[in-house]
Amino acid sequence: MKHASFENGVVEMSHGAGGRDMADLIQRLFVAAFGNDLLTGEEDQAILSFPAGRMAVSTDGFVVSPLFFPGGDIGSLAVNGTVNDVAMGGADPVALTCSFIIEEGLPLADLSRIVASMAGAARAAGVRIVTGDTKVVERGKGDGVFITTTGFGQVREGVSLSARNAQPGDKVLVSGTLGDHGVAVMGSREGFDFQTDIVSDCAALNGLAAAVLDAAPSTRLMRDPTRGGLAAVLNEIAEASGVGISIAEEALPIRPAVAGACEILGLDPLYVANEGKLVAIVPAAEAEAALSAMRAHPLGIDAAIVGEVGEDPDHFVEMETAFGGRRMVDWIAGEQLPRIC
Amino acid sequence: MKHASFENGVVEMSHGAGGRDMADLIQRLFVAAFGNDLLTGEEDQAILSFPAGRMAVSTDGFVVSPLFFPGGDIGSLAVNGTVNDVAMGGADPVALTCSFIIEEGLPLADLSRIVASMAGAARAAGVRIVTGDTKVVERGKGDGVFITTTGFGQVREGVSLSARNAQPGDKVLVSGTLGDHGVAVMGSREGFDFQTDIVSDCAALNGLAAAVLDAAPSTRLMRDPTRGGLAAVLNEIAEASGVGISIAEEALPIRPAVAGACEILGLDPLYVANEGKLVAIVPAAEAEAALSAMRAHPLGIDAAIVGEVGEDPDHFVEMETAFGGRRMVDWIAGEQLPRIC
Amino acid sequence: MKYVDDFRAPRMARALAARMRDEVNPDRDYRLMEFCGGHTHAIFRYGVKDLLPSNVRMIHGPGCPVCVLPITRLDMAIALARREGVTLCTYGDMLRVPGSRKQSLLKARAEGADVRMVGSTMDAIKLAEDNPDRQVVFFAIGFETTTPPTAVALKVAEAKGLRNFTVFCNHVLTPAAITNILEAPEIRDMDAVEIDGFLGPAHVSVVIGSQPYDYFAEEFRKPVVIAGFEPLDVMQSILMLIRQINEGRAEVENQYTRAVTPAGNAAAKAMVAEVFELRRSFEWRGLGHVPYSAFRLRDRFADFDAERRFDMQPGRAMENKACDCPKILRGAAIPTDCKLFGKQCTPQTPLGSCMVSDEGACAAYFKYGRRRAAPARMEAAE
Amino acid sequence: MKYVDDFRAPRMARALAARMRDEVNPDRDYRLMEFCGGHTHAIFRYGVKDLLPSNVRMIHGPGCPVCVLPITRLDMAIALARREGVTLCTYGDMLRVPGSRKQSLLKARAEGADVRMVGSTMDAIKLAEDNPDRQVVFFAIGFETTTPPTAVALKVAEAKGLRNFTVFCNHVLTPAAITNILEAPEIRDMDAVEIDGFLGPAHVSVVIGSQPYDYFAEEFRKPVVIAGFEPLDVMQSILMLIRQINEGRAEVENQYTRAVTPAGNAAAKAMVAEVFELRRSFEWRGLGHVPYSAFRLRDRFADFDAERRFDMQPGRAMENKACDCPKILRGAAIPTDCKLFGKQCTPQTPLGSCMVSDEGACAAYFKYGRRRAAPARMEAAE
Amino acid sequence: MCHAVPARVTRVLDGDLAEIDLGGARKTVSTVLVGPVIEGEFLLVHVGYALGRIDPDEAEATLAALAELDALEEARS
Amino acid sequence: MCHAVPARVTRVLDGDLAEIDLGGARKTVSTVLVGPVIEGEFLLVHVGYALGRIDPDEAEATLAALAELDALEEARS
Ligand code: SF4
Ligand code: SF4
Ligand SMILES: [Mg+2]
Ligand SMILES: [Mg+2]
Ligand SMILES: [Mg+2]
Ligand SMILES: [Mg+2]
Ligand SMILES: [Mg+2]
Ligand SMILES: [Mg+2]
Ligand SMILES: [Mg+2]
Ligand SMILES: [Mg+2]
Ligand SMILES: [Mg+2]
Ligand SMILES: [Mg+2]
Repeated sequence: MKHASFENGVVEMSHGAGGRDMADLIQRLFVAAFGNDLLTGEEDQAILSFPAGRMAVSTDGFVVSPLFFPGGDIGSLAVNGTVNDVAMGGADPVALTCSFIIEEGLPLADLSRIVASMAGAARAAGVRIVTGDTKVVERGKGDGVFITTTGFGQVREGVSLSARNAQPGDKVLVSGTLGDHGVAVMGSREGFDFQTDIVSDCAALNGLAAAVLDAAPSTRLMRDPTRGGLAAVLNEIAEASGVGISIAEEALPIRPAVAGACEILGLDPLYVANEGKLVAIVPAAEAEAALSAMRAHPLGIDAAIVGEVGEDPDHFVEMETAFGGRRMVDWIAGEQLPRIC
Repeated sequence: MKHASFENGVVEMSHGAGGRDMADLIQRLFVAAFGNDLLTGEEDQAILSFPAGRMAVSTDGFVVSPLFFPGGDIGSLAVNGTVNDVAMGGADPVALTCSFIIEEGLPLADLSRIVASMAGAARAAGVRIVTGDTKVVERGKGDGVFITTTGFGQVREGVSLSARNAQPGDKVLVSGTLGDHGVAVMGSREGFDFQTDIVSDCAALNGLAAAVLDAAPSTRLMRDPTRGGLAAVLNEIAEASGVGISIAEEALPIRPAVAGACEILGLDPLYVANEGKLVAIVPAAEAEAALSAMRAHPLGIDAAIVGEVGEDPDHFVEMETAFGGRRMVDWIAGEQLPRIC
Repeated sequence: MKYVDDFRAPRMARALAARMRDEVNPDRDYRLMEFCGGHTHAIFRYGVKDLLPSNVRMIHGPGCPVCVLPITRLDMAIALARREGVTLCTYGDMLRVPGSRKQSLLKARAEGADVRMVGSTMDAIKLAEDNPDRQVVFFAIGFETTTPPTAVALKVAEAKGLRNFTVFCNHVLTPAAITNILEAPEIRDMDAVEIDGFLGPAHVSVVIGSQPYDYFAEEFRKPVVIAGFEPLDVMQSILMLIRQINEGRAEVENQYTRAVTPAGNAAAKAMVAEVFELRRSFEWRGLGHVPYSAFRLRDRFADFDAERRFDMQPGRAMENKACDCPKILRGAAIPTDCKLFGKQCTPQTPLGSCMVSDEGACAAYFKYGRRRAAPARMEAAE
Repeated sequence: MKYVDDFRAPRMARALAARMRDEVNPDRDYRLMEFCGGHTHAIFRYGVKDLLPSNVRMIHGPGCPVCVLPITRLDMAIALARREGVTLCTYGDMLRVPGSRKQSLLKARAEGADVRMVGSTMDAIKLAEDNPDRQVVFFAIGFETTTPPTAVALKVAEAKGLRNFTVFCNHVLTPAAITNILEAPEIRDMDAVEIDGFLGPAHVSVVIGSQPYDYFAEEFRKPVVIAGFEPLDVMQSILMLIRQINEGRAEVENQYTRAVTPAGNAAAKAMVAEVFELRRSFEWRGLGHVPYSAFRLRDRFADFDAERRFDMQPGRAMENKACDCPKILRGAAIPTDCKLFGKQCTPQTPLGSCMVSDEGACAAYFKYGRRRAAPARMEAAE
Repeated sequence: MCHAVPARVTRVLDGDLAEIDLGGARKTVSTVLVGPVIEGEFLLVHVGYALGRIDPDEAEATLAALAELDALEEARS
Repeated sequence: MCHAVPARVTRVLDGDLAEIDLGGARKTVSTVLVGPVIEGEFLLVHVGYALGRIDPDEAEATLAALAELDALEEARS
């Protein structure tokens, strides 16, 4: 039996048609890369033992373009993004499922790279990919590949994090520089036409999150500021908790090249996506402990306390500008389009 | 605040951009339809309590075109398909996650119908949709909407089903007529150009599967013959179990209009997809009990014993033709294209 | 299904099988060529072989339209599909056929070419009307069955004045191919592939009638039975051939009388004659260049001829040297004689055209009869 | 970032604020119009308002290119984008602006129109070169800053002989708009909107120089300070205006000397003059028809003029009657005066153009200053 | 060669078209190659066109011949 | 109006182009509207074109005036 080459072939419709081509792809690519005793490629479901308790579950679809960008690719993103959403729930992520929707014509070499990157990211995060699915759609009905991952993990005893938990007086922490992922991706996207040395911050935050919870067990909630950036997360929290949030522009960790790129594009780094950062709302009494724990972790060395929660019937997020004034930090409206005027 | 109309609006990029449009869509559409105490739209993960034991997890991406077809739509398909994969693992499905990848321009009315259909299917199957995700891709980079669902459930005490379990002497059962889903979808697809009264068999099989396990506790394995049809499932089982399988054409339940449509298109119903049927491999001693249990269930009235497992070093699937000969039933090769010659 | 199930009744099959067992002369072989892939398909799909006496040997002929298309023509179609602005459409089976360098229309599509599957020439016309900015080329293949629908489409395109519709014509003629086989050196000179009788085409004969076969029966002294494609049709026709052979007759008989008349479909033949004219010679896969064996568009339809609109140069075809298709297509080998069969070459990874269509002999062997293939190979080696 | 961070230093801001507090006459108001949306944006984004003395009132002018484009012109662009075979491209901010019946280019795109965002006119040229089968229209908007890049693109298109590239020209002229405002009945007759001085354009002035403003200072006896767009530029310019007002001067001063010269950019001006000529009259949102206030393509570039290539009829614009944009754009109202502000009209659901761009007064109020908006409304009601 | 099916005319349509039925699956086909058709007759359908008609008497005759054969075998066994 | 940024020329390229840098973000822009440029100078960049130059002496003078103001305030407090 001859096989499509993973060096110079492309994905064809038959790779999703339920026949031997699909079985081959699953065995020789997915099972080979993710392989563990639960993922054999022979079953339509994985069976794993789970201790009694609370389980955190999260799912995300990943649709990034381009598929490969400085510091990562859609594969590492799909693993880390879901690991992070599980970890933000106060849980230790244990397993992932993945579903691939592949556009006919995707080079098999690209798919291999993506799958290898997922396997590496899963290993690094300490999670297993236990089951998956592959669909192929006609050329022009997809965009290379979309990956949906679903993750689950066991929630820590006694921990109960929620966007509704923020209380006046709490501190707002971010675990590092803002906007790196979004700028890295935009910089590698055709039409944006700028270059930086910025790489995506794409990383699994379960270790960092655990360190925060160890150091600050009363932590109210954690969030990864992905789409919509810090502004979106803070507005969601303010609304869910019925509070106001005030941040200080000067305290925000932002790399100069991110600031520069945003300046060129007329974008605001507060709205730019991150993939390896977390926002924590922590009672004032434990804020310093949480900060120290973050800074002691390799993914949190640039961590900072950037603001605090207050009372506000309007649930506004506001910012003390570095310039000395105050302004609102509203939800993003529509898409963030480069500003020319 | 004004909202996009669900009657005459379309999905725009901003519905996936992390801002208010997205928050609105999630609250007013998804949370409103799926709403339960776990799905508030405010968290990036759901937390549910899970008893100790074995958990079955399955994920599938759904990419059907057209989105609406006789007997179902992509929404009910996405719920039932994953419920079924969990149930085929011998588990009682309890919860689903869903991830939407929506093409810019999809009418919001269509999305509403799909979401309502998912909610109805989930209710019917007795599962909750506990968390989800929404992404919007540019026009021409998707196909209306893709939905990935992930499901989990608790595996029955003492039950351990696997594609590796089939043994010579076991009987092969199918729970009803073959090919209904595939013919219904093809018939509503542009370019196929035929009509039938066939509707998709799309249904949740957890009840039926439970009935089979109750009646035939030694059942070796169950599978839903979706992509690639009965032929694909039997070949997978033969290969995983290292056995041969022999079926009798005469015993296969196939509706006349399905046979007619396949005749016109030059397709073989053995390779056509089902979405509400299961194949069970059952020891001979319990086969009749399993059959009776199926026939007693509303989704199994056309159930039949269609063949048996044998020894075969080649792991072939063969068929006694109704005409009186024998032939192989091989894997599907590539896609099943209508045959003109 | 009336006229379908009736001709698949197992009881009749058993009766026919018993009759054949009774009537065959055990001291000789009956080497019968089924010209059509439709017969090949029926024989394997319904397990007809299991019901035949062991000394009746079926030899598969070249009657599979996708199998006999030479690689050069397919390469031209693939190159055309890859052109900017061109949408190439054709029937489903054609998409998977491998051309040179493992290319196929399906691969070209995966790599970005605009290739569409159509179920009817009317779909091709509609595609052209719906996409005025694109050059829509219908890649026309097939025998006398698919030729009239192409003729209809060309007349419609002419009537509508479509400026963006052309046909890449590869229609071929059955009688020419049969003559060629009967004149082939293997047939004439080598005992190994001597053919004792022919199952004549079913649906081709619906169009051209039974009369064109009279010539073969007379000229080559071979019995011909025009046979339907249902399994009972095939078995009854085999019995009719056995009887002719036993009786030393070489006549044209018509088993498929419910659809085939001596004269065929006059309207269809007239339409074809209006639109097409014979090529002096055309290459067939397996048969080489066969004189007056294919159609091209008449000058009146020059504007709709892809070969005239586009600069289409036949490249150097890269045939897979180890592929035995050419021999198989003229009945000089069976699939299991090929070293690649079932190993490098499978329906999933076809290396030759015979492994693609359900009517190709290799695909039929692989899909429906792999187990029996091994003994068959030994038989052949005997 | 050199020349960026330097002009955002909070320490200097405090010094400027203290200086203003010292120098303002507490017995009067200083009603200063910032002509440019760039100033509006800086004032809100950096919280400049918090640092100004309470009797310095900023009035937002019409200097936001997407805000002043009349709905008729936008409707024409949307209709053009919806045409088969047309690809319409423009700068990002334009995509969200609502035209008649809540349409926008973004909505048209979601519904299937081929609308692209470009970051430069060179991207538009490239789009045309890469898509020879499509008619690529660059929807050109903006003041004297965006006009020279459009001129460059037209010369490139001419040199390359592009047959599928056109420009839908909506470039407008700043001085004409300022004149119009100063001549407006509200300004002339009603005390409520009397303007005491102007912050003059920053980047427009880089191109046209400071000299064109001399006329206003003389003719209308209003002080003008050409001001950079960084927050310290704005504050320093406001201080300069306060001083002129206190001293009874009405001069053109240039705060933005690091980039603006009296004559401006001669090369850019020449290029614009070569490609464009004045329209007799052009409609501005909020200002109505303003004579000699916009450009159109010269006859030499007729082949690249979308208005000549396509049959573009201005439809009946359906302005939202309740939207106060027209008044806001000429300084006769502030966003919070509008009944729709923050209720039906938000940046997510803009009903008027002022709610779209970050430089639109309503968007700036909503995004950066909503809390302060309520008191501001009361102030206005006093 | 060439996949074709015998299908019953269920409706005669304008423009040389007819709706045909096979076991409950319906399709619209062109009848331009066979001339006028009537409801109830059987056509041989190939790539969307009727290529010919099924002659019911001949079909009957063929089946009768087969039945005769069967009866013969039956008698012999 | 119109978003523009002051950016340093890091490389002069053929065809009236230059690479500019702002805080580590680089971009290629057209210099056709400003004529020849040299490495190290600052351009005012708008929609992919340099619209003008930053005069370093004038910038210095403006900042010096601000500093003077600041010193004055400092002295007063
Ligand atoms: S098995 Fe494959 S390679 Fe061999 S003759 Fe058949 S088609 Fe050709
Ligand atoms: S708030 Fe909206 S409706 Fe009111 S003036 Fe501003 S843009 Fe127009
Ligand atoms: Mg998630
Ligand atoms: Mg996430
Ligand atoms: Mg699956
Ligand atoms: Mg998250
Ligand atoms: Mg699954
Ligand atoms: Mg499934
Ligand atoms: Mg999500
Ligand atoms: Mg399954
Ligand atoms: Mg092409
Ligand atoms: Mg268009």
